[in-house]
Amino acid sequence: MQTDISKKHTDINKIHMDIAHIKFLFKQMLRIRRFEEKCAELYTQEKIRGFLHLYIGEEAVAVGIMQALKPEDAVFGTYREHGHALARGLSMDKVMSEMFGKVTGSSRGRGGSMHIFDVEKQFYGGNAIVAGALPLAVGLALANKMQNKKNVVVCFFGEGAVAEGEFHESLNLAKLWHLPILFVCENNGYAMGTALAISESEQHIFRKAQSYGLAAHAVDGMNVVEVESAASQYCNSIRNGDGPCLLECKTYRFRGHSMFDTQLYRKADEVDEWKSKGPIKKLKRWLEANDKLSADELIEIEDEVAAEINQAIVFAEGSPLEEISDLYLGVYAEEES
Amino acid sequence: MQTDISKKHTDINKIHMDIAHIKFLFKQMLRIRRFEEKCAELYTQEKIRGFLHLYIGEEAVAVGIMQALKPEDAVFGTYREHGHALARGLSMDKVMSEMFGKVTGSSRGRGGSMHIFDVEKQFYGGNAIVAGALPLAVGLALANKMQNKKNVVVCFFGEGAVAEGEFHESLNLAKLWHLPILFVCENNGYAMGTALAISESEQHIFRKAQSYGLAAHAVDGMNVVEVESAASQYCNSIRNGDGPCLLECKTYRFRGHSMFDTQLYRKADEVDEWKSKGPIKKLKRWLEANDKLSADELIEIEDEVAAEINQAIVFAEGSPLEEISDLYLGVYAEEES
Amino acid sequence: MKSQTLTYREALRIAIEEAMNADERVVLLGEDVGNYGGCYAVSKGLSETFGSNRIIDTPLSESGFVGAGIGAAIGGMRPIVEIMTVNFSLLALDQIVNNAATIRHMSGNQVSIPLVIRMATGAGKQLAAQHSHSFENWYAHVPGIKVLAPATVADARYMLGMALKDPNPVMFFEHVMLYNESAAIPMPEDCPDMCSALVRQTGTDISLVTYGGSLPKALEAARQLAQQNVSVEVIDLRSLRPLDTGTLFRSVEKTHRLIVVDEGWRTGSLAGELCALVAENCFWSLDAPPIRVCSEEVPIPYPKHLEDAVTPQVAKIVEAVLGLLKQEIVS
Amino acid sequence: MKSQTLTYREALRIAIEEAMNADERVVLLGEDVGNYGGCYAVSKGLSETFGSNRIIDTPLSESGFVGAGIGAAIGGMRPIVEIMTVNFSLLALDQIVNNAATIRHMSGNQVSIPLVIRMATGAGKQLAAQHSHSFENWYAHVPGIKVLAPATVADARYMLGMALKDPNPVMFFEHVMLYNESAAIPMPEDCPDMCSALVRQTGTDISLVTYGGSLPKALEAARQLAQQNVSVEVIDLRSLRPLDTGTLFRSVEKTHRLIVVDEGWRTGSLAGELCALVAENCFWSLDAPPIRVCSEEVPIPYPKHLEDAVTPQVAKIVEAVLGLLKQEIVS
Ligand SMILES: Cc1ncc(C[n+]2csc(CCOP(=O)(O)OP(=O)(O)O)c2C)c(N)n1
Ligand SMILES: Cc1ncc(C[n+]2csc(CCOP(=O)(O)OP(=O)(O)O)c2C)c(N)n1
Ligand SMILES: [Mg+2]
Ligand SMILES: [Mg+2]
Repeated sequence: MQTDISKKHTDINKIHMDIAHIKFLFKQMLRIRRFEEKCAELYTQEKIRGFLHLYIGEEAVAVGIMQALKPEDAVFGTYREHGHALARGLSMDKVMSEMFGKVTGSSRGRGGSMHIFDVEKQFYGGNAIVAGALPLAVGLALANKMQNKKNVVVCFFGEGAVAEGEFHESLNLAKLWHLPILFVCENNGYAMGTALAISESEQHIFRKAQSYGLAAHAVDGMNVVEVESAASQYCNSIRNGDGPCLLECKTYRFRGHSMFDTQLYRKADEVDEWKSKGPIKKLKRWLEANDKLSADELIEIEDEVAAEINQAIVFAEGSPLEEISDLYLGVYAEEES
Repeated sequence: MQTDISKKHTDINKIHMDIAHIKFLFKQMLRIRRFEEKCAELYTQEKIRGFLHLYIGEEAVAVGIMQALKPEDAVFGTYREHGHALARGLSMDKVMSEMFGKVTGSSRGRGGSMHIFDVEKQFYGGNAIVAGALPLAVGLALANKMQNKKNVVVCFFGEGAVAEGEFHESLNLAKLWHLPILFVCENNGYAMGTALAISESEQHIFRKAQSYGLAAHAVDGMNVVEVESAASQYCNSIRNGDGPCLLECKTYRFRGHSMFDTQLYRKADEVDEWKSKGPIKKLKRWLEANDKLSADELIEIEDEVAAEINQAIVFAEGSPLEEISDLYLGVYAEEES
Repeated sequence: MKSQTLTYREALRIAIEEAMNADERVVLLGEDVGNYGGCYAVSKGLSETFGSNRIIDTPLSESGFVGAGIGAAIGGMRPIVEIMTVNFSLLALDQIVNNAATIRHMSGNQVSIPLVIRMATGAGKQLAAQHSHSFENWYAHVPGIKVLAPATVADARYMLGMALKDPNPVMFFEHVMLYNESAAIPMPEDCPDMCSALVRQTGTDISLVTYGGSLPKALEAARQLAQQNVSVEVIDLRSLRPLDTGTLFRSVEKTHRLIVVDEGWRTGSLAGELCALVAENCFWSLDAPPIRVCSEEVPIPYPKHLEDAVTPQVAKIVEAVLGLLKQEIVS
Repeated sequence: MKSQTLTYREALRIAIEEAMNADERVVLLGEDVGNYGGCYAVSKGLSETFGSNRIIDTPLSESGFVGAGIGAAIGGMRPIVEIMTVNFSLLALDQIVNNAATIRHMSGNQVSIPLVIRMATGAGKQLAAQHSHSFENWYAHVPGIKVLAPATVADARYMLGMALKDPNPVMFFEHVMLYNESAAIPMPEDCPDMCSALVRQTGTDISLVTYGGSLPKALEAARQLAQQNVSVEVIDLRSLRPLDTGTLFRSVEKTHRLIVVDEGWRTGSLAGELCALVAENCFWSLDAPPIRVCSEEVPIPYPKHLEDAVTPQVAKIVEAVLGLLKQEIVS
């Protein structure tokens, strides 16, 4: 039997959670936020190049989901995956260095912003083909099942990815094969400039998932506690052998799709409205209102985050580029497996 | 508003239909049946080569659907499309000649059994990539809509095709763009040797279609009257501008997938059970029970059908092969459009 | 009418605009061509002019909307389908190969598919291994489609219109490094037929053949070599299918030497095809082996120094030319 | 152990069986590999032996299940993925190119993808334009994967096992006209490494290079030519990526002439690549232009006489060889 958690509303004001944990969540989201604000700056300085997709506004999703995972669980991110990577516990040094294209980066600098990998952390990218990681995640879940591993695979993707055939094929396979996988749809309302109403005839993504027989529902993706709670319940259900689930997280990106976006497709009002519901702002307000976060503490957290970011920049700046003579390293494996 | 016809059961005993029309339906199904029985023979004689997918058992679907169409409506078939082609009104001579690979065939003999085309009849193949025709049909419906043509596009496909990404992408586009298209799923329970339970987590295909917002329901695909009735209502609704629909026709193929199939994946009992529900047998029984078909009449119909088939074979046998010097004809169009 | 200076991007936009004004059957469809203005901003502003019925934003479903474009062409429209980049076109390749390229012939010449599929291609913007490749050679392999690679602003301005008038499916490749190039536009009558190669610079010592994003590099290499008294003939293929072998062979028969520059991976590259064609047809005219400057055979990496190391560069082309001239003297 | 006579099909089945017995991580997945027994009956009976957990019938979803195979390889399995034919592999090409071939390098050499993707290829069974093509050349273009084309029963028997031991993604092409071929099987130690080309017949007048389904035709042509006192060296590439250029070049340096037989369409064929490689590297050894016998550039038609007219045939090969020898004399 699949656990139906769609009815249990997890209100930030009602949930009983350890305050230390909530502060931890707050700090994780802040790390991502400040890191990316800095990335935007570094992009204009041309330290970071290529495509840079910021996660700003969506931090509650990655941070909430990752709380439900164990180290041996696997994660597949999108090209908007700095948040996934940092929340998953990749070192900020390596992530920053990757964006600088340095050999100390998580993918030797070869992948850049869109292809952050860290197999030690079971973090499988960073995939820049929209919906391209879904079949991979299904396959990894299949391997886990075949090897009787109790691990969960989590696969992130945007609501835009839902229109791709790979979404359809992957959900069907996952359900047919009863796989231990959690699909996480980051529904931020737009695929580049394409609003959900233009990309999906059924705009409730969780309903689409239900049509494959998956347990699925939608949560407020701006509420980190709600995301964590839903993800935990789904992960438990998956570990119990109840098969695949999909969690739709309703969220919003505050910045453009990438650094090139002029955002003609949406109104400033709409952006402002969502900003007022920002996941960090919201949690901060709640902590403050409940006297759980003093001004000093906030400064301390901000300082710690700033220090970590500065350190990451120093690390990245100081790191060497990959030698051109190593260009062919890893096109093929060197020995037999 | 979409017409909901899913509730109206069309019982062969209750429907008021012109007896002449019902006999016409009977004869159409018989033409397909006898034609294909002969094809099987011709295949063992090596007059017909390549893949030959017989429609035997499924005749009610093609015949029922085609009744709802006007000459200007368009049809996309599968690689199991002899039935679609004949029911659509292609000349049997041309179809047979195509299977013989002769230049008088509907596709100059180049396509064979899987690629019967006749643009005059608005018959667009014969597509041997499973689900490959769905996007084409959507595009043709888009063209019709853009040109304010009131025509319907019908696209046939098997239940196996539903698992392909193209099904998903096509249904979504059709609904988003509110296109005048009827999707017809010929659910014969198997995709080659793969039973529906192995290929779809949601085994009601019409429910899958509903999850895109299409009007959809299932009918007994062994009952030609029920198929015709459902198709007519959907086509009316489509012509009224009510958008795309899907009709799931539950049917069965009495023969193997192709001539190579050893059918290890299903029991003889199951085949026999379905045969007892055969669309031709059923209609014949009804006609006889109601004294609408005399023994003489039946002989006459059989004779007419046999004569048509013999004539088609004579035509095909007597036709020349395409000249090798014409091999390059039609790789490209010759002039500007 | 005075000659205008345009960017490659603007030239494409004007060409689309012109075609849409001239023919109601022309529509543009693809991801983000409307509200967003096109991922490389080619169609910016067009949805205001033509409305969302003719500038159609599609969901992310490459196979679906490319197939729909093919179907719309069958139904009498003249669609321009934009795929954001050639990398994503792999998702639509079945529709292009098995339907667009095939149906006319397979149906016995009954079905017409007048369609243009445009897409960006190539490296240079540090977009890494899933966004930087060149698969023009794959399309050039397929009978039933035509394949164009406009390398100049003038060709961007006029070849799209020609492609739209062609009754066949035409693949149209726009190299990402060209969009910001600008140049004065000639009169339409000065733009030759879309399927002819053009000698962009005449020379006598060697034929340097290329297309698309590598043309500026080839021309720069030729300029540098001229300073060393090497006279390079630069040929821009423009059409990758059909190939204008006449122009190619005439040049090689004059210069007796061939180097092909091609951003695709070397093995199985279009450059290989050209070398093979020349070896097959101009063998007795050649004074040296036909060679090629291609991309290194690795997934294209993100950092600038590695991306540059992978793709053909002016210095590599110059070196290859000088090496080839030397090799001949040695032998 | 006595040497066994097997069909190509049986050889593949035994190879799969052997691998599955030896290594629990090996599974077979694809459309109709289980209950149906495989569309070309290669896996017939295996689901009885190994059960549906290891012989996995997938729904029709090439991109999905090929991607799942890649993911399973990442997760520690050793999957064999069967795609019914290369024609349908286009639907999975994005997964193969952008994931299987790319992720190891792009991730900085962290991720291993030990995977074999098998599929049927080629014409000869009158299956018409959507079921008869050869796209091996496309796969041979892509760094990060290996590409094999076993042309003999012995290679079918042993190369699959080698492919499974390789830590890289390996594409494995089985020509449809080979499945019923039968031959005695040598000892495993007599089957050379999967990436070496083999001289199937030595000769001195000309190198005839081919692979897969065209090998029997090349050997037959060589036999007929021997009767006319033409000594043909026949090389079977076996591996299309990497290419064993050493064997190729040595042969051409001996015979001074090259003809490549390849069932792909001529323009952009693998044959073109081989001619280009030889022209580039053995130019001074060649006594005649390197030429190719390929398929006509049309979607492959259904009728036998046209299918035969399109694809390489023994007579065409013989004619090409004689023509080339004559051309040299004339010049
Ligand atoms: C197959 C494919 N098509 C198109 C693109 C270009 N592209 C990159 S991101 C994107 C929008 C994706 O939207 P969504 O899935 O909602 O994710 P979001 O960016 O909103 O996080 C598009 C169209 C791509 N990378 N891959
Ligand atoms: C993309 C693709 N994959 C696989 C095949 C091989 N194939 C041909 S028909 C078929 C089964 C299709 O089943 P279904 O859609 O139910 O139609 P049916 O044959 O039952 O009428 C398969 C797997 C194909 N032609 N195209
Ligand atoms: Mg989105
Ligand atoms: Mg079926």
